[in-house]
Amino acid sequence: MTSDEARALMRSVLHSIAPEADLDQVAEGETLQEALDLDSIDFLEFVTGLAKATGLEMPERDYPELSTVEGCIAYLTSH
Amino acid sequence: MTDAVSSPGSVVAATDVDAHMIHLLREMMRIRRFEERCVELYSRTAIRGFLHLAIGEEACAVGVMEALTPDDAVVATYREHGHALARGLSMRATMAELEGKVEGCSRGRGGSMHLFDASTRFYGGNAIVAGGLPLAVGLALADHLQGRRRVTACFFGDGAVAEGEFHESMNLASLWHLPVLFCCENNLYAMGTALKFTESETDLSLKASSYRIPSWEVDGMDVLAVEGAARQAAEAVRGGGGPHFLEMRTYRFRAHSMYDPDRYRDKGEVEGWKEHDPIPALAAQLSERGAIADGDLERMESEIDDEVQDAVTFADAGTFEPIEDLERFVTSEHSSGATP
Amino acid sequence: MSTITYREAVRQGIRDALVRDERVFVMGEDIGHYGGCYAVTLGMLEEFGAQRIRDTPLSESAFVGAGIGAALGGMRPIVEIMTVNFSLLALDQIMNNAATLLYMSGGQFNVPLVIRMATGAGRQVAAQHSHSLEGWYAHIPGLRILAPATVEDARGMLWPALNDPDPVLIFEHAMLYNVEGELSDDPVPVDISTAAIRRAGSDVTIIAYGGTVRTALAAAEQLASEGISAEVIDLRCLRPLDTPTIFASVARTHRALVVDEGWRSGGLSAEVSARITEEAFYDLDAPVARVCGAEVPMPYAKHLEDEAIPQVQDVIAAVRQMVA
Amino acid sequence: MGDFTMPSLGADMESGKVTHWLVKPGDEVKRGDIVAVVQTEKSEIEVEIFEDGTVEELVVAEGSQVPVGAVLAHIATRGPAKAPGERRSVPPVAREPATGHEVRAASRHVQGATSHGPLVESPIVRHLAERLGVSLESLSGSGLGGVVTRADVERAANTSAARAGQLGSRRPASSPFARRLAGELGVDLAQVTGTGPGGSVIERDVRRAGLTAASEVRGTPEATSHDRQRAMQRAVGALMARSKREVPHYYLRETIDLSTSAAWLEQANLERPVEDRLVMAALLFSATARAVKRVPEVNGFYVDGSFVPSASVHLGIAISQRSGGLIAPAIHDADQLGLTELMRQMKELVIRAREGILRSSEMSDPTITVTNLGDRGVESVLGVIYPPQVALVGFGRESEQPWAANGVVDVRRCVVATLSGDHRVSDGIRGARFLREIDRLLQEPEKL
Repeated sequence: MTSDEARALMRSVLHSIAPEADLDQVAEGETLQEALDLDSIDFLEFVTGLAKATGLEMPERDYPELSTVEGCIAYLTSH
Repeated sequence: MTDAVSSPGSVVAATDVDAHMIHLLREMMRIRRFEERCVELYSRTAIRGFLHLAIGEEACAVGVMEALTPDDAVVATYREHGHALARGLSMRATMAELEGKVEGCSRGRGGSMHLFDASTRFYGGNAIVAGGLPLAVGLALADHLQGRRRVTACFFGDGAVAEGEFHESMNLASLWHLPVLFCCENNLYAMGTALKFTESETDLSLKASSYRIPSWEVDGMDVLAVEGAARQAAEAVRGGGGPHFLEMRTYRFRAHSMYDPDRYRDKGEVEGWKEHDPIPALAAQLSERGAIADGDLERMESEIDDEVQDAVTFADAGTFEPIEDLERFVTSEHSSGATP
Repeated sequence: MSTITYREAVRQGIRDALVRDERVFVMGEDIGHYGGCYAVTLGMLEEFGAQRIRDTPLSESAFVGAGIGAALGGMRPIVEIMTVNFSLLALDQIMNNAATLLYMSGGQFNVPLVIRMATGAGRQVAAQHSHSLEGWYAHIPGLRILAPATVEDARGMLWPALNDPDPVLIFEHAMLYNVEGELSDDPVPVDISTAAIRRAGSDVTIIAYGGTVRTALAAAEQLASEGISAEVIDLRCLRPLDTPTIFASVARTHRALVVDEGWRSGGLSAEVSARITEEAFYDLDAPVARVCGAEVPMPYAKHLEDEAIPQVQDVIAAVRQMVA
Repeated sequence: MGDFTMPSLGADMESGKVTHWLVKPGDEVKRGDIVAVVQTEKSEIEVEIFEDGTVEELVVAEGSQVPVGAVLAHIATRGPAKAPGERRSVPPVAREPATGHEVRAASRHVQGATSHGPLVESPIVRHLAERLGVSLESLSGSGLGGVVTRADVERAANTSAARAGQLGSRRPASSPFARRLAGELGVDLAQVTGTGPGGSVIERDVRRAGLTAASEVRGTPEATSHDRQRAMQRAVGALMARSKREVPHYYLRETIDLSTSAAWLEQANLERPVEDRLVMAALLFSATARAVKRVPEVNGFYVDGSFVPSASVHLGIAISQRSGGLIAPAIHDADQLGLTELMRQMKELVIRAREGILRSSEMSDPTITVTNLGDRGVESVLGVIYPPQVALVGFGRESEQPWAANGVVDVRRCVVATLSGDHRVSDGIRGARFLREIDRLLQEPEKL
């Protein structure tokens, strides 16, 4: 997966959870939850969406890596 | 253009007296032509509402105004086109007012019956018979209290004499010795009812006399006579002589208003009065004096026609006040300047 | 602070204006040598002279009209009409001239005139001296209509009224002249545009003005002992009406009662009620109610006169019914 | 060449009749000459001409009624042409304007044709018919042109009333404010008993109904989701205000050690597929629902001055909406659900709440509410009870705290739990018992 594909996937998953959330609004280093006003269930849905789309297991211990846009892209491109 | 027209220089004057008489003639003719044009505009629906014409009565307005200075005040009635023009309101603003345009002297708020102009101290345009008299008394009271030697000329018709406000105002003006020049234009009819059917005493100057107000009767069809009387009265008022009263015997050649079938007057009576038309009378006098030559009158007519046409063109090209301004001037927009 | 009568407060207001501005003068019937029908102008002739304290003939139309003319001529007249019924003799001047000149002249001639007059019943002077016609005047665009109910307003409303560039009519309820109130020794400026909440409450808004403010306050006091909390609004300015104050109160209490000594039909109470219905309808938890003067020419006999004007018990009964 | 037209002799003049011509073709006329006599509604008036010339043709015969502006005669004019723009041409007025009566009848006809109903003159009649339960379709009108009149409706109503022995049922009177409030609180006015004058429904009736209906807040089916969301938000606002005015709140707080739960959760999630994973909130909610069984005073409604405990635990969970505002739909019988099912229902509820498409059953009947600030919240929350409920449980943000136990200080994962209780129903002792019970349950997550 390229980083563009990763970003597109994130955008698509996010849209189904929080239609008004805009990935481009998230500053570097800012957590998705903070920037996009996601609660723990939203975040879980987000991870679930990514997991389903990629077939990755995404265990809970990896959540911190998924908490930022950059982290997410790195995670998706490297796995 | 207006200036050129109103300048008497276009007619050669032999003497100052001649020049003055020509000026009076011109002023009366301006009013006559203006009002004749009004009839046409009314018939064409450019003017609406009530339209009261003073055709035949021009000598009263023109004669009295000659006696006033710019500082004096004028309170008139609803038949006041002549008073407005003779007082110096622009014909353009007056015609625009009749057409209901915002360029009119009352922004189209008043129409024919309510011409106002602060710059010439012209306080309307009062369409309640005798309603202007208390106002004039008050204007004079203000002058009296402030020690100003000014005259307030108040016009009203013979119909006003029957109103309580007439008597209250006569009494108050006399009692307080106020500088009011009461100018009664007696055209013999209160709208459509002859004086003899409404007044127990038809000699109106007697009524003023009963309030100890010096009063004159004058031929209202003779502008020179009106002017003479008015000058004498105005000087007396200005000199601290208290209110004075002029009864001008006059006649309107046309009906009370546009919608008046004029059933109450004998045609013969109207025709009889037309023989005293102040305009041909003065023109004849001037001709006799050799003050005007052949063609002068026509030239004056043509200049006046141009002025009237200019006023109509101006009024036609005028604009209607925006609807959003409907509620403007119900109350003042600025409270400044009114601080006691 | 000192305790003074309403009459004395009005007198102070007039004196103050005469001293402050030489353009101010007073005219009316019996205001000079007699000292004023209600003794408001007593002593002023001696103090200010006959030019500024002008006795007039019994010519309401002429002297009100003269007031208009004098205002146009640069003066600041205070015209006193003895009682509201007499003002009808000057109605032509008030309505056709004072209220319309500015508009008719396209904004050229404003009329800075103040007309004061006594209004209202309670003195057994029957059907030609007792009516409350201020609602009629409040009908007329171009006028400002004031109804001072307190000594503070009695003294303080005149000066801003004289400062108003347009005609102002001040209605003084005849039963208030002898009423005493507390007044600061230094005049506090009052406004002439807003209503005042004279007592705060939460269950019902009682809207009154002039002579009925006292009635409403007395009723509110008694209602409080029954556990009913009534808010009392003193309209103060009957035209233009300060509707925001009324609506805000009704939004809190959800009930409105209008108390007006004037007649019910087509009266000021009808106007206030209609405004509430038009603009605060969804705040209402009960129909707007009114306690008004009986629809009769004012009778002479005391018991009949009492019956004809709003009494404290009438207000209480109306409120009880509304909050039942 | 000019036209002599019917003059307007007054603002109210629309037409005039030429009764006499005073000129004939070929006559010379001068400006100001009287050329005809015109009869108006008021009188006969001599009319003048405004130009000089020769009468060419009389267009209108004596006795003709013509509108203002219509050409009466053609005049051949002399002299210079008038300035352009001076003459205002008057468009001819339609000879036969429809009369007011015809116009009205025509529009009635159209109305009748489109509605397929009877001809009805006024909204008043319609309203009356509605009020009296009279079907307009069944009436034949006695008014002009078959229009149904007030009298027709009243007659029909009397007849049917006589038949039925009574008038049709009327909607109870309600005050405008009561109606507005009912809308805000989602109360159905038809179900409210009025205690105002004449049995009218007034504010207090709606408030009472709002409480007994257990804050039954629903959007109308036809409202947009946005409208419903706003309506819900307003309703909650009104309830909160009511609560703060009427409910004597007491507050308790307790810091709970979540280390055990957190460890259990981590382990549990390792074994679960991503879509079945749990969040800590599920444990908190489950513990709360189960703790209620031990302290029933916090679960139920305070209605009409007394507490009605609830046998079931319908756990309201406060959900913030993205558009702003907070709602608290219920998870029914939350104490009976396993964590997986609880989690599933939570997720679903959150999604639907966010989209504003909650079903009314989800909005009704919470017996106790819990609000969880989550990991983006603050330390603790002291909430406002949702009337007529009597308790609200709040959880702050999970965080690591120094924890002293058995003479040793170490770091634990903690959460601050709070209780807002209704003092009319429970007290600090019972409330404390409730919080301690939650704590206890969270130390045994495997049993949740």
